[in-house]
Amino acid sequence: MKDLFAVVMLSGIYSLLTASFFVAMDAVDVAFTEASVGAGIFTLLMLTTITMTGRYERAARHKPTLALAVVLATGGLLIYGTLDMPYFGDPQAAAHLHVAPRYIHDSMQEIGVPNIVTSVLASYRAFDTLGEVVVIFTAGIGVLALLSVARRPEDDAEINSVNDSMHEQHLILRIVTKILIPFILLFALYVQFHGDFGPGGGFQAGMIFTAAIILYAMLFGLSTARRVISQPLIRLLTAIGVLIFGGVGVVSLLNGGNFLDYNVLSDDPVAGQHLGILLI
Amino acid sequence: MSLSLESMLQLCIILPLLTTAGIVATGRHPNLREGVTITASLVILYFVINLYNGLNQGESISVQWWQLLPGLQLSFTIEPLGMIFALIASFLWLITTVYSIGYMRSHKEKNQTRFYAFFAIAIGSVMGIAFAGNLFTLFIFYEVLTLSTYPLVTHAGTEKAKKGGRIYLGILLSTSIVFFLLAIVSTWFVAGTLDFKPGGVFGPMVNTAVAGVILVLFIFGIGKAAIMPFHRWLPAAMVAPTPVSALLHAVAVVKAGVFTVLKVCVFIFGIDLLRILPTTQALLYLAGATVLIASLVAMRQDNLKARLAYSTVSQLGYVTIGALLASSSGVIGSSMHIAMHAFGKITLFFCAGAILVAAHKSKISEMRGLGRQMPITMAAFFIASLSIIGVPPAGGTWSKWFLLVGTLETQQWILMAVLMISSLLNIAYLLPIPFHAFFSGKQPSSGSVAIKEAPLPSLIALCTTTVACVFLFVYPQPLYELATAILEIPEIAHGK
Amino acid sequence: MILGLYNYWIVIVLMMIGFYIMIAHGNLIKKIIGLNIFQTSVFIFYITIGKVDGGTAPILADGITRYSNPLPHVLILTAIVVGIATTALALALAVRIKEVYGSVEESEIQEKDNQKC
Amino acid sequence: MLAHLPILQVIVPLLAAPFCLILRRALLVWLFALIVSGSAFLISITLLQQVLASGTISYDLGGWSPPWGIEYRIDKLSAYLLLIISAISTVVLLAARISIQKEIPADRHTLFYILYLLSLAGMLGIIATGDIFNVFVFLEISSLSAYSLIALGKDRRALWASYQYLIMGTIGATFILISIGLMYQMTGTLNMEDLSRRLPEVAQTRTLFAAFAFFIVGVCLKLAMFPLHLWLPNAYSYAPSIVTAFLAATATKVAIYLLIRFTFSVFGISFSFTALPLQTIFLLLGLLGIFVASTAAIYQENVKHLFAYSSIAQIGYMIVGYSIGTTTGLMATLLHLFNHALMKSALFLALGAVIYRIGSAQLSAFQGLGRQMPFTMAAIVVGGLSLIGVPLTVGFVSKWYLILATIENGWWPVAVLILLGSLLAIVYVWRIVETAYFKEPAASIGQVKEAPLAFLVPVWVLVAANIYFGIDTRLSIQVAQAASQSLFGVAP
Repeated sequence: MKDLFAVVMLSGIYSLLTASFFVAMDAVDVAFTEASVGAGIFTLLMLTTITMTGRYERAARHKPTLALAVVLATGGLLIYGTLDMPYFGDPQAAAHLHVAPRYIHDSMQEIGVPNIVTSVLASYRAFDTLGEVVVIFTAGIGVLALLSVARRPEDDAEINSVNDSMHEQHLILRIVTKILIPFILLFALYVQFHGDFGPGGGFQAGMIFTAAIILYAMLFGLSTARRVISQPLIRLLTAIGVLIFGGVGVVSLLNGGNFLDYNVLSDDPVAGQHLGILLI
Repeated sequence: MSLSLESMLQLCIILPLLTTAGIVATGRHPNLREGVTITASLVILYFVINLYNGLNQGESISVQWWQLLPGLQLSFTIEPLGMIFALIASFLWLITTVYSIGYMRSHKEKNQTRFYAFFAIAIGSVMGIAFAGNLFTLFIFYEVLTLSTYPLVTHAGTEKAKKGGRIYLGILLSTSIVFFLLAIVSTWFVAGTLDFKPGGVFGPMVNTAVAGVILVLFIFGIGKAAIMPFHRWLPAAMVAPTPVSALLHAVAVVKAGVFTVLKVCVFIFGIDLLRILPTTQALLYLAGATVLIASLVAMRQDNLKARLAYSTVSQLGYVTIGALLASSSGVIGSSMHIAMHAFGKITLFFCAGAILVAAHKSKISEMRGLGRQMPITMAAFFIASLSIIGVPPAGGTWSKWFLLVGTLETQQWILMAVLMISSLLNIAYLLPIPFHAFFSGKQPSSGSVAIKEAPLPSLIALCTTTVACVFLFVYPQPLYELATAILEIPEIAHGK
Repeated sequence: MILGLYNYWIVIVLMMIGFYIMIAHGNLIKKIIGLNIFQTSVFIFYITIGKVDGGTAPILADGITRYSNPLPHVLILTAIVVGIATTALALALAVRIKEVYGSVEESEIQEKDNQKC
Repeated sequence: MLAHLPILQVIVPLLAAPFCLILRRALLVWLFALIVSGSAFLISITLLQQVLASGTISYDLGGWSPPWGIEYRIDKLSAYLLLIISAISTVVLLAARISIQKEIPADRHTLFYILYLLSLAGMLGIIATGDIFNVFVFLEISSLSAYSLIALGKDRRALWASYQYLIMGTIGATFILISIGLMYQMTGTLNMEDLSRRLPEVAQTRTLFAAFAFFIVGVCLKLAMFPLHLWLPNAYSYAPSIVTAFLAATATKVAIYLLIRFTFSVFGISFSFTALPLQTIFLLLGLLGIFVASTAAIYQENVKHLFAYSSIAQIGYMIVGYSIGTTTGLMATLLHLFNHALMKSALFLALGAVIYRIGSAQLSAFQGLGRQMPFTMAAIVVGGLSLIGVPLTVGFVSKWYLILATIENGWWPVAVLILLGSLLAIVYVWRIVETAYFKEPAASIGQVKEAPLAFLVPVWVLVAANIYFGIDTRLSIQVAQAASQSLFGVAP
């Protein structure tokens, strides 16, 4: 397939399928995230990129034999590895017997949040989550470092013109989106505050929030988007987001506990903002 | 001065390094700079003589520095063999400095500060080698010596000098890193110590095959001893200015090589073990071959310095043979030959340099009749040649004599023949030079030739070493005592 | 036996498709898509590990005793985010490469570099 | 506060990074980053002392005891690496301000420091953590920041290099992720300590074998082990000098750490060295790496490229030491880890100084530099000698132990090959020396001044460390020995 646009769309659909698969596998939180990230943000990012880098792929002149061999070897090894795996869905598998039961049985008493995923995420393995936030932050800074200088005025104009031309073609889309965006934002807020009970939580909410912003940017041109959300503001928010999370840890540290030792759930409300930075 | 002998020992190694700093600091004022150099060399000589006296009075002098690696210490001990080497080196440093002042100035060489600075480092490391208390210390100074002499070899900075330097460094570093280091690590692993011990470190239970392999590694690894096929660096290094060739390649570097060989043979293996190792004989023949082949090659060289270089390769073979003979006379002969050859060869190099400076000639074929122009130089050349060949009245007689006795003792008839033939070859390639200089060549067309000798400092230097050659023939007693003392230690140790 | 493992095998096939795209394709954007597929299939693999027969989503509620394993879900939440971060960075790089090289084809980029050298 | 040092070690640079964004002024940020890195260094010293005095430190994050929560676990090995990395980072950072002035546009200086700190935090996190999934997360932090740092290079090829690195690095990380998943599936735990207890039960399964293989391949990609090294030369060459100095000294070290940590502490030696013919494979690849990369280094015209290839060769030495599989061998690897970090950071930093003055790292531009930048070039010479392994430099110490280890095992041919490999180092180092000292400067360059003091000081700090730890080896040897002994002793 040489048309990257189609490829991107297909991969978006693939992500959605994955998400529904996750639901089937009882992983509602993950499905939520995958849907918003994989199908939403990823696709949007890809589309933005394609508008800048060109839509069509040239014919590959590679000799794929070597790659094929590597892939086959890897796949073979993996299949070989599966032979001794516990069967799919087997409740007696080691993975379910060791650490997980404690989460399932005791998290209600220890954390007080019905969604086990949330409690594990935010408390038992909170440090991973902090790491994840920092990853996003890193990527954000990286993207900023890469793209901010590249944005010379003439580039801006060029990209905008590309965008603008695209926008005019999608007039209907624009109007629909305009109506949709407030709802998306509202939905994000809903997910955020109900994270404790239903699936979702701060991160997914942030994701949806960002998706909305990216959508906006896509359709109304980057410059417009930037006018709505000023760059320094987002920078500041990002920094503060990371700092709040870390700050919670530090506070508990000062209070005598171990790092990130908090008994009250304190999710990170601004984590999602980090993605916002990707826009800029 | 009320310095203890121990601190003198340490100063012998540290002072040259301080001198380097002094030389760099005074680099802008040539007179001051050379004053620093000469003062330092005088002081070092004074220290070494003091140490010598101390040794004669039976004091044991040793210094331990810190541990570089666990169990591997930097340590220094004075024993007779090292004393011989240190005496020669410190004395000849003084002489060479005097010589090089004349040479370098009249030759208007560039980068003289760099020259004297690295010269001082080199001497410091020679002292380190001479007094090293274990193989590890020796190895470290051995490498420092290689590196510090590299800028001296490439001093001219020309394409040819660079090429020579590349060969020099390439061979010396390669052999030392690949073979020498491997040999040292193996010794450390097999014997558990690297200290120089009378009678060797390997003990009686050692597997002779392993020890034999280690011996081969040592002999090849000590590339400075210029055993074929690793002798190429020596002729290549002759691109250096003459004082460098003189001191470093007639004395310091090559002698550091054979000194190390001798030291390893006597104090790591011990001559008793050496005698029964399976590889000793093969190495002896290799050394013999080196002696002969190098002599033959020397005959074909027209460049005076190249001829002297190959002559050195051949003479180094003598010392190695003496060490490997594993007999007392052999060891005595070798250690004396280190000294005798040093004086003889440095004189020859001084002469070569003097000829280059005064007459601008480096080819032997151009030197006919030069004796009339430079009579003193040529006379010195003649006497030094006698010393190399081993005929009275020059010091070389004694060392060659002991080497021959050594071959007799161990009944190495082939090697004995090698030594004899080689001496004849020495005559063939050395004596014609002064002979032609005095007695042949076309008569000067216009009256008498003005006598035009080298600059005075150079002349003084080469006269001194010539006198020393003769002196060592007349009065070899101290040297002989030192040389016999080397072997007395192992005998005492065995008695215990 | 085969039935018990089929899920894994499908995942592996997906994984290898992504992996193949990553190493065999010359277009930078395609590579990134491949990367994404590769990573997503790994996520599926994790989630598969976490599934327990008869379990429900790990949200505590009365009357349910068997839940799927929540830990892989948590890990994958993190991993997804990490993945998207990587993708974003890769895309940003691709954009920059397009700007300075004028192409996102591996072969063309290498050609241009070679000319310059 | 002392009890919290393990987490502070990581969290201080981690949180300092976003804080930089608030400071904004580049000078302030630099000072701040310097202080942060310096305090990380102090913390690591204290930690090392604690570990040496009282054994392994375990720290439960969030107050949840492992294996439920994430554990930070500092043993001798990790304390040793923490020290190396934070020390190098601090010294390199000293020179950063002046170096990036010419190599990175001014508006990105703040971002540069943030990424630098993040990268530092990521590496420290990998080393300190005792949880395998946490390793993955921090691996990504350090990698992502490394990709961005490399992409900041002036040359446009930096972007391409960074992209390649990103693809390779992500494949490596995903492989590791697969491996983690497989391990979790078989044991149900993510904690290293816990894993090492539970893995032997399933040691005979093919799944674990696959997990092991994936981990090794993944980590070798990160490690740039021959033949998976293709991303490294370009990435090092086109990155800003500071980044090169920092990454060359630390990034691959962290990967080696992971290799050692997983094979020794997680899988256990008996499994690691029997499941695959690992020793043979690593030995062969290590030796091949030494020779191929050293030979490649000889033919490079760009000095940065040259040293990058030399890095690959040096990794080969570490791999060989590792593959010997004895205490001495591992000790040699650990020593070389430390020593190589010192050498390469000194060399690349000195190169940075050269680039600062003459704007190029081509070998031809080095002509006559020996006279024009005497101190910088002297630093390069000392670093080069250390690479060769000349006595009185650190390079000698590690080479000594490597050879000793091979001979202990009776691997004579390997010992000879290792030594022959270092001869190649002589050749490539000497190419630089000859050009710098024995060629007249090219007329086009004109007068070049010695590098500014801001460069010389850190460069010479590192060079002095090269010599100091070559002479006084007590610290490095003691720690390396203790670490390798405990690894062999603790593992079943």
